[in-house]
Amino acid sequence: MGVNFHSVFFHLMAVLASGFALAVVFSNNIVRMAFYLVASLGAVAGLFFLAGADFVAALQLMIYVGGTLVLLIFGVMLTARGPFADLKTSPAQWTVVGLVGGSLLAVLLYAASSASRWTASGKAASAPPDQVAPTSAPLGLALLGARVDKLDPKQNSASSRAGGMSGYLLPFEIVSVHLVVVLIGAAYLARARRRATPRPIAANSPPDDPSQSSSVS
Amino acid sequence: MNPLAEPVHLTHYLVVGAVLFVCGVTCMAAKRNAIGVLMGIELVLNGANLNFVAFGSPYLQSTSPASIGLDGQLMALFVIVLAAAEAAMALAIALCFYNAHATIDVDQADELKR
Amino acid sequence: MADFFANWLPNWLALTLAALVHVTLILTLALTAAAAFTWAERKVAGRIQDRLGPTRVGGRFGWLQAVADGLKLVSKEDVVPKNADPLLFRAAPYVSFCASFCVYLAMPFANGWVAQPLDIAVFFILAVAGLEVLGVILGGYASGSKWSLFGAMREAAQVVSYEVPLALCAVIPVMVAGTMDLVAIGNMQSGWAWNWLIFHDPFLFATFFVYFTCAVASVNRAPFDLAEAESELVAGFLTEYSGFRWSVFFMAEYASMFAVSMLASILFLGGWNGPLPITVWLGLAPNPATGDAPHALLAYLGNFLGMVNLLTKATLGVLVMMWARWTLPRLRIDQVMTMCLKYCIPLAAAMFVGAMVYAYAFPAGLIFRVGGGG
Amino acid sequence: MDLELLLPLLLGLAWLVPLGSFAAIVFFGPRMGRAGRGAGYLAIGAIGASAVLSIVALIAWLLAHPLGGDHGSHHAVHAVAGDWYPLAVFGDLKITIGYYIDGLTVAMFAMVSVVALCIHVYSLGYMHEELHEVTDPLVTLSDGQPLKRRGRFHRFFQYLSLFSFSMLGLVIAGNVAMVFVFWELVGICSYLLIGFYIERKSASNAANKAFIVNRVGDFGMIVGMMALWSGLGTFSFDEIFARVRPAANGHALVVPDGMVRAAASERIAAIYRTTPTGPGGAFPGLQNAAEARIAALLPGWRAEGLGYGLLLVAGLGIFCGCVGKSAQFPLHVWLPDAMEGPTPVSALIHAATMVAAGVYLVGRFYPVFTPEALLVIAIVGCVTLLIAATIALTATDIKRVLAYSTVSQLGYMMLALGVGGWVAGLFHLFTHAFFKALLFLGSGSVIHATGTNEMPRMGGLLKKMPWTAGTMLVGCLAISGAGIPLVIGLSGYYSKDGILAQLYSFAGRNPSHAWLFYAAAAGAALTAFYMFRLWFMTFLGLPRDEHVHAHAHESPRVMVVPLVILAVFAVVAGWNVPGTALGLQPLLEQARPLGTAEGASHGHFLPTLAMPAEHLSHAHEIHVPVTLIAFTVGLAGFLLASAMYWWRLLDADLIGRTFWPLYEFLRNKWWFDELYQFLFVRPVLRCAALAAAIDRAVIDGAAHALAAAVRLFSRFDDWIDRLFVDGAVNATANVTYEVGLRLREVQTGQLRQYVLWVAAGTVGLFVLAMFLWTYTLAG
Repeated sequence: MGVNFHSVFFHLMAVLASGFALAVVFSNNIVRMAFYLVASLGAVAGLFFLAGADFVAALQLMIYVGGTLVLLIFGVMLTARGPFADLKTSPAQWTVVGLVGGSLLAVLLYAASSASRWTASGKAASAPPDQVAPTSAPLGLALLGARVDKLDPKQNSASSRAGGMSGYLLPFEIVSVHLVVVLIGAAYLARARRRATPRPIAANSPPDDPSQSSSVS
Repeated sequence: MNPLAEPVHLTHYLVVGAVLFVCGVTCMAAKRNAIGVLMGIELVLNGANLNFVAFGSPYLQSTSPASIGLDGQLMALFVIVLAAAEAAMALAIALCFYNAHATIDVDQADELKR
Repeated sequence: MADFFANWLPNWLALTLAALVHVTLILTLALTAAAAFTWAERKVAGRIQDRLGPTRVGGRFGWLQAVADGLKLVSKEDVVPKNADPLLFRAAPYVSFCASFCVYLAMPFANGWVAQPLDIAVFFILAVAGLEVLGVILGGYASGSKWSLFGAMREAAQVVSYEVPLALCAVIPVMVAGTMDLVAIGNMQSGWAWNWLIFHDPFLFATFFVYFTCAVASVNRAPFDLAEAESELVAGFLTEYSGFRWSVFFMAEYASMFAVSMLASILFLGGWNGPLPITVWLGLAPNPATGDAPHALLAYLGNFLGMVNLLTKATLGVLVMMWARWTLPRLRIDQVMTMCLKYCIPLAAAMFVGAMVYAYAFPAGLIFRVGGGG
Repeated sequence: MDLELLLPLLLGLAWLVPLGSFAAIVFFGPRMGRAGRGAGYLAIGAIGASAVLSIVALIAWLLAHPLGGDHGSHHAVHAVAGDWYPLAVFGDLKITIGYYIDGLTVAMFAMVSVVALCIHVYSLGYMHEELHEVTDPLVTLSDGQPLKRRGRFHRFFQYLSLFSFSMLGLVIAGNVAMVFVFWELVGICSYLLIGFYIERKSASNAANKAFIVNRVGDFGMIVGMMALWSGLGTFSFDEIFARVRPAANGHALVVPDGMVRAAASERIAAIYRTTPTGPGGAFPGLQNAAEARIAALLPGWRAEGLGYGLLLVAGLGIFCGCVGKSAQFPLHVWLPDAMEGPTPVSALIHAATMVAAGVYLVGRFYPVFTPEALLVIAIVGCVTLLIAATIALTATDIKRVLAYSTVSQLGYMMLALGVGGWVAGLFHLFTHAFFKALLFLGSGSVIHATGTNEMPRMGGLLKKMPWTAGTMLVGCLAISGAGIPLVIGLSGYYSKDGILAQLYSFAGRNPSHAWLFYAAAAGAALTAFYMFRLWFMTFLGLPRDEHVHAHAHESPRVMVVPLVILAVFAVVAGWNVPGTALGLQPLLEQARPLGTAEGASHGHFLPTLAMPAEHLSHAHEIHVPVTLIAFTVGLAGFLLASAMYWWRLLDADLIGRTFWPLYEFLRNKWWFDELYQFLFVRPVLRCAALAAAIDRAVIDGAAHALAAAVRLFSRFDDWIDRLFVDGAVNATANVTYEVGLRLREVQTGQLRQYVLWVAAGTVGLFVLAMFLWTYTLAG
C-alpha cells in the first residue's frame, strides 16, 4: 500500500509539536517562547483532529491559542519593563534539570512503548475516513448528563459505570462556577492598584527605586 | 520499514504526549521567568490532554475495552477549561508579584523562607 | 473530488492533487478578493469623499490599480528595524495570513462545496479567526517601536473582548438551526427570502446587526481600527512594516473581512439560497416538494449559481464595511471597550435568551419552518 | 357571650394593660414626650382602659346575676374560677396563673381601677416639678448645697403602672401562690414609691422599715400557706373552699381529711403496723383494708378535734400576712412612716388599695377561719383601731393624722370581719377607699400649696383654696359617718353603722366580749374628733404662718377634678340606685362566701363563742339604737373638736399640759418605735455586732492562717513547677525548635527545586512500580 496520509500528517504534527515544545524550553526570549508555545499547541490541536476529536481541537485552538496565549502575552507585555535577558539559568541547574527531565522522559517512553502490551492487540483502524465522525453533539449531551456513546447496556454492565454516573452534568456545573469564580478572583488580584506615592517623574526624582515601585496601597 | 505507511498506533500519541510533558516539566524547572514557568504548565497539561484524547480516540483503540470512549475528550475539555482558569489566576499572581517586587524572577519569591 | 482523481491515479497522489486544487482555489479567491477590495476601497473612498478615485491605470475605472499596487509593494525594499526581533518580525505576517486563510478550510461556498466538511464548522471558524490577532500582536511587539506596541496592545484588548459577543451572536443561529455544520445551516434556508434565519424571529433579526458590528470590530476595521490608527499611532502595528510583509498583513485583513461577512451571509442571509428560489425553479436544486435530486451536471451548475450568490452577499457585506469606514469617525479605545462590554455582550445575551424562549414557544419559527432543527 | 369566657377576658385584659404601659415606660420612658411627660399620659391611658374594662365586667356581672333581696345568701352564686396558664406541677401541687372571679373581685376591680385612675390624673399635676431639674431642699450634700437631680416623672408613673398591675393581679388571683406573688409585688411597689425621694434618709429608712415589717407578716403567711398545702394539697381557692366547707355538709366548716390525717399521723402509722401487710402479705387488698379502717375512724378523730389546730394555724398564718400588709396592731408602725412617699402614693397605696389588700384577703379567706381565728382578728382589729385613733389625736403632721386614721379604719374593718360582719367590713373597705383617697389627695393639694406638712403652720386656707377645703370637708363628714340618722347619710354612715350593728349583736350574743363594741363606739368618737381637728386646724382660724399663707393657692384643675369625683363617690358610695336594689351592699351580700351567712360558732377551743349571722343585725331592735349611738358619739367628737379648734372655748395646749403624761404618751405614739427599737432592733444589732466580732476574730483568723499555709505550700509548688515542669516543657519546645530549624534548610523557597523534586519523585515511583508491580505493566 502507499503512503498513509493519516500517518503522514500525524508525523508532521508530532514533529511540529515536539520541536516547538523543545524550542520553548531552550529559548530565552519570553515572547519567542510564547510564539513557539502557540505553534506547539496548534500542532497539538492538529493531533486532536487526527485523533478524531475535532471539538476538542477547536476548543484547544480557541481557548489555548486564542485565549490563554493572549493572556500570556499580556503578562509578558505588562511585565515587559525590566530585563528579561538576565534571567538566565546557570549551567549547573541546566544539568540537574536535564538529568531529571531525561530520566522522566525515559520512564515515560518506556511506559508508552509498553502500551501495546496492556492495550488490546495494537491493530488500529487502518484507513481512517476523511470525514471525521461528529463528536460535538455527543459531547454536548454528555455534558448535560446523557451518554449516547454508552447506551449499550452490555457495555454498561461490562464496564462498571452505573447509568447516572456516566454523565458529566455536575462536573460541568462545578467547572463553570469555578471558572467564574477564578476569573473574578483574577480580575481582583490584577486590578490596578493606586500607588501610595505618585510615580517618579523625569530626572528630579530617582527613577523607579524599588521602595516606591513596591509600595502598593 | 516506512513509518509513513504503517497506521498510527496509540504508542505514537503517548510518545508525543510524553515529550510534551517532559518539555513542560523541564520548562517549569529551568525557567526563572514566572511566565516561562506558566508556559511549562501549559505544556504539561497539553501532554496530559494528548494522552486522554488518544486513549479515547475512535481511530486508535475504539474496539478494545481499554478505550474510554468520549470520556477522554470530556476529560480533555475539563482540563482545557481548568487550564484557562489556572492561566488567568497565575497571570494575576504574576502581576501582583511584579507590582510588589519589580521583577518576575520566581527565585525572588521566597519571603516565606526568610 | 479526491475519488474523481482516484479513478486513474494512486490514492495518495489523488488526495494530494485534490488538496492542491482546493488550496489553489481558496488561495486564488483570497488573493483576488484582496486585490479587488483594494481597488474597491479606493473607489468607494473616492466616491464617498466626492472624488473619482483611481482612474489612470488601465481603463477609465483604474481597474488595474490593484495590480500596480501589488507590483509596487513587491518591489519595495523589505526593511527590518535594528532593535526588532527579526524572527518574530518576519514570522508575524504569515501567522496572521495563515489564520485568516485557514478560515476558508471549513467555509462552504455552496451546497457541499467545502474544502473540509466539519460538523463544528462555525466553532472552528470562530476559533481560527481568533488566531489572526496573534500575528498582529507578535508583529507589533517584535517591531520594537512603541507605536507598534500600542497598536498591538489595543488590537489584543479589542479582539479578545469582541470575540465574546461575536461567538454569542454566532451561537444564536446555531441554536435555532440545531447544528454547527454550515452546509446544513445553509441548506435549511433554501427557498424564499423569508426562509432566511435573519427573518426567523425578531431576536435573530436584531442579532444580525449586533453580529455585524462585532465582526467589524473583530477584524478591526474602521470605526474600530484602533490597532492602526494612522492619526494617533503612525500606523499602529504596521508602522515598521513595508513591502511584501505589509501587503501580507493587508491581504490577511481583507481575507478576514471577507470571511466574517461570508459567515454572516451563511448564518443569517441564507447562504447560497437567493431571495428567490431560482435554482429550484430551474430544477438546479433538489425540489423541496418532491425531493428528487437533479442531474449531477445541473446540480453542479446550481451550486455554481449558489456560490455566485453567496459571494455577492459577502461582497455586499464588505462594501458596507468600507462604507462605514469612510463614513464614521474612529472611536476612542475606551469607547470601543464600552461598546463591547456594556452594549454588545448584554444585547447578545438578551437576544440569546429571547431566541431560546422564542424557539421553545414556536418550534417552527414564525413564518418559516426550520427543517426539524437539522 | 358566656360569662365564663367574658369575665376572664375582660378582667385579664384590665389586669395586663398596666403591665404593658409599665414595660413601655421602662424601655422608652425618658424618650416619651418632653422630659417623659408622655409616660404619664400612657400610664393614665392604661389605667383608664382597665377602669373601662372593669366597669364593663361589673355591668356584665350584674346583668348575669341580678341582685335580689337584701342578702343573697340563699341563692348561691358560684364564682368563675379557672386557670389561664399552668406554670408548674410538682406532684399534686399545681402552680398556675388562675383567676377566681365573684362579685367581690368585680367590685374590687372597679373600685381599684377607678380610684387609681383618679390618682393617676391627680399625680399628673402633683408630680409636675419632677418634669425638670429638681432641687431637693430636704437633702443637703456634703458641701452643704441642696441636692440637684434629674426629674423622675416617668419613673413615678412607671411604678404606678407596676402597682396597678400588681394590685389587680392580687385581686384576680385564683390561688394562694399567685396571691403571694402579687402580695410581694405590691410590697415592692410600696417600697419603691415610699423611697421615691431616695436621697432623703428618712425616705429610705421608711422604705426599709415598711419592707422589713412586711417580711414579718409574710413569714406568718408562708406558714399559713404551708399549713394549707400540707392539709389540702392545693392552693387554688375554689378547691380549698370546697374541701373546707363541703357542699355535702351544707357548707358548714369541717376540718378537711388531710388535716385530720396529718394530725393523726401516729395513729395511722400504728394502723398500718397492726394491719398485716408488707412483702409477705398473704393477699392483696390489705392496703385497702387499712385505708378502710382509717376512713372508718376519721369522723371520730375529727370529733376529737384532731387537725383543728392545723386549720387554726392556717387561718392565723394567713391573717399574719394581712396584719403586716394592712398595718394591724403589732406591725402597724410602718404605715405612718410610709408617708415619706409622694402624697398620691400615700393615697393610692397606703390608704385606698394596698393596705386594704390585707382586709380583702381576710375576706377572701373567710371560709377558712375558725371562730377562734375570727376572735383573734377581731381583737387585733379593735386594739389597732384604739391605738391608732388615740395617736391620731395628737399628731400634727397632716399626713400622719391621715395615716393613723387609716390604720384605725383598717382596724374597724378587721374588727367587723372578726365578729362575723363580712359584708360590713368589706363595705367599709370600699367606702373608706373612696373617702380616704379623697382626704389624702386633699392633704396633698394643701401640701402642694403650702409646701409644709405641719398643721400648726397652716390655717385660714379656706379662702385660699375653697375647692380643696370643700372636698376635704365632705371627706371628713364621710369618714366620721355623718348623716341624718335613719334617713340618709354619707357613705361612711352606712358602713360604720353596719360595723357597729354587727358588733352590737355580737356583744349581745356573747357578753364576755362586749368591750369590743364600746371600744368601737369610742373609736367612732375619736375619729370624728381628730378628723375635724385636722380640718379646722388646716382651713379655719387665723393663718399661723404668714409666709406659708401668703403663697398658698388653689391647685390646678387637673388636681381638683379628681378631688371632686372622689368626693362624689365618697357621698354616694353607700347608696343603692333609688328604687332598685342595685348597690354596693347588695352586691357584697351576693358575693358572700358560701356557708358564712349563718355566722360562725362551736369553735373547738371556745365552744361558747358564737358569731351571729349578719342579717340579724339588720333587725330594728339592733339597727335603730346602734344608729343613734353612732350618731351621738360622732356628734360628740365633732362638738369637742369644734369647741377646741373652732370656737376656741377650750385651749388645746392647756389640755395637753394638764394631762401631760397622757399627752406625751400619745405624742410619742405609745413609744411603739422605741419599744421595738429596744425589743428587736437593738438586740438584733448587738447580735450582729457580736457575730461580726466572732467572724473577724475566729473565722477570719482561721481563714488567714489557712491562706498563709497555702501561700507557703504554693511557693514550694511554684519552685517545683519552675524547676521540673517548666524545664520539661521548655526542653521540649527547644528540641522542637532546633529540629524545625534543621528541617527548614530543606525548604529552600525555590519553586523550581520543588518542581524538580516532584519530577524526581515521580521517576522514583515509576522505577519502584516497574520493579515491584512489573506484572501490571508487563501484563
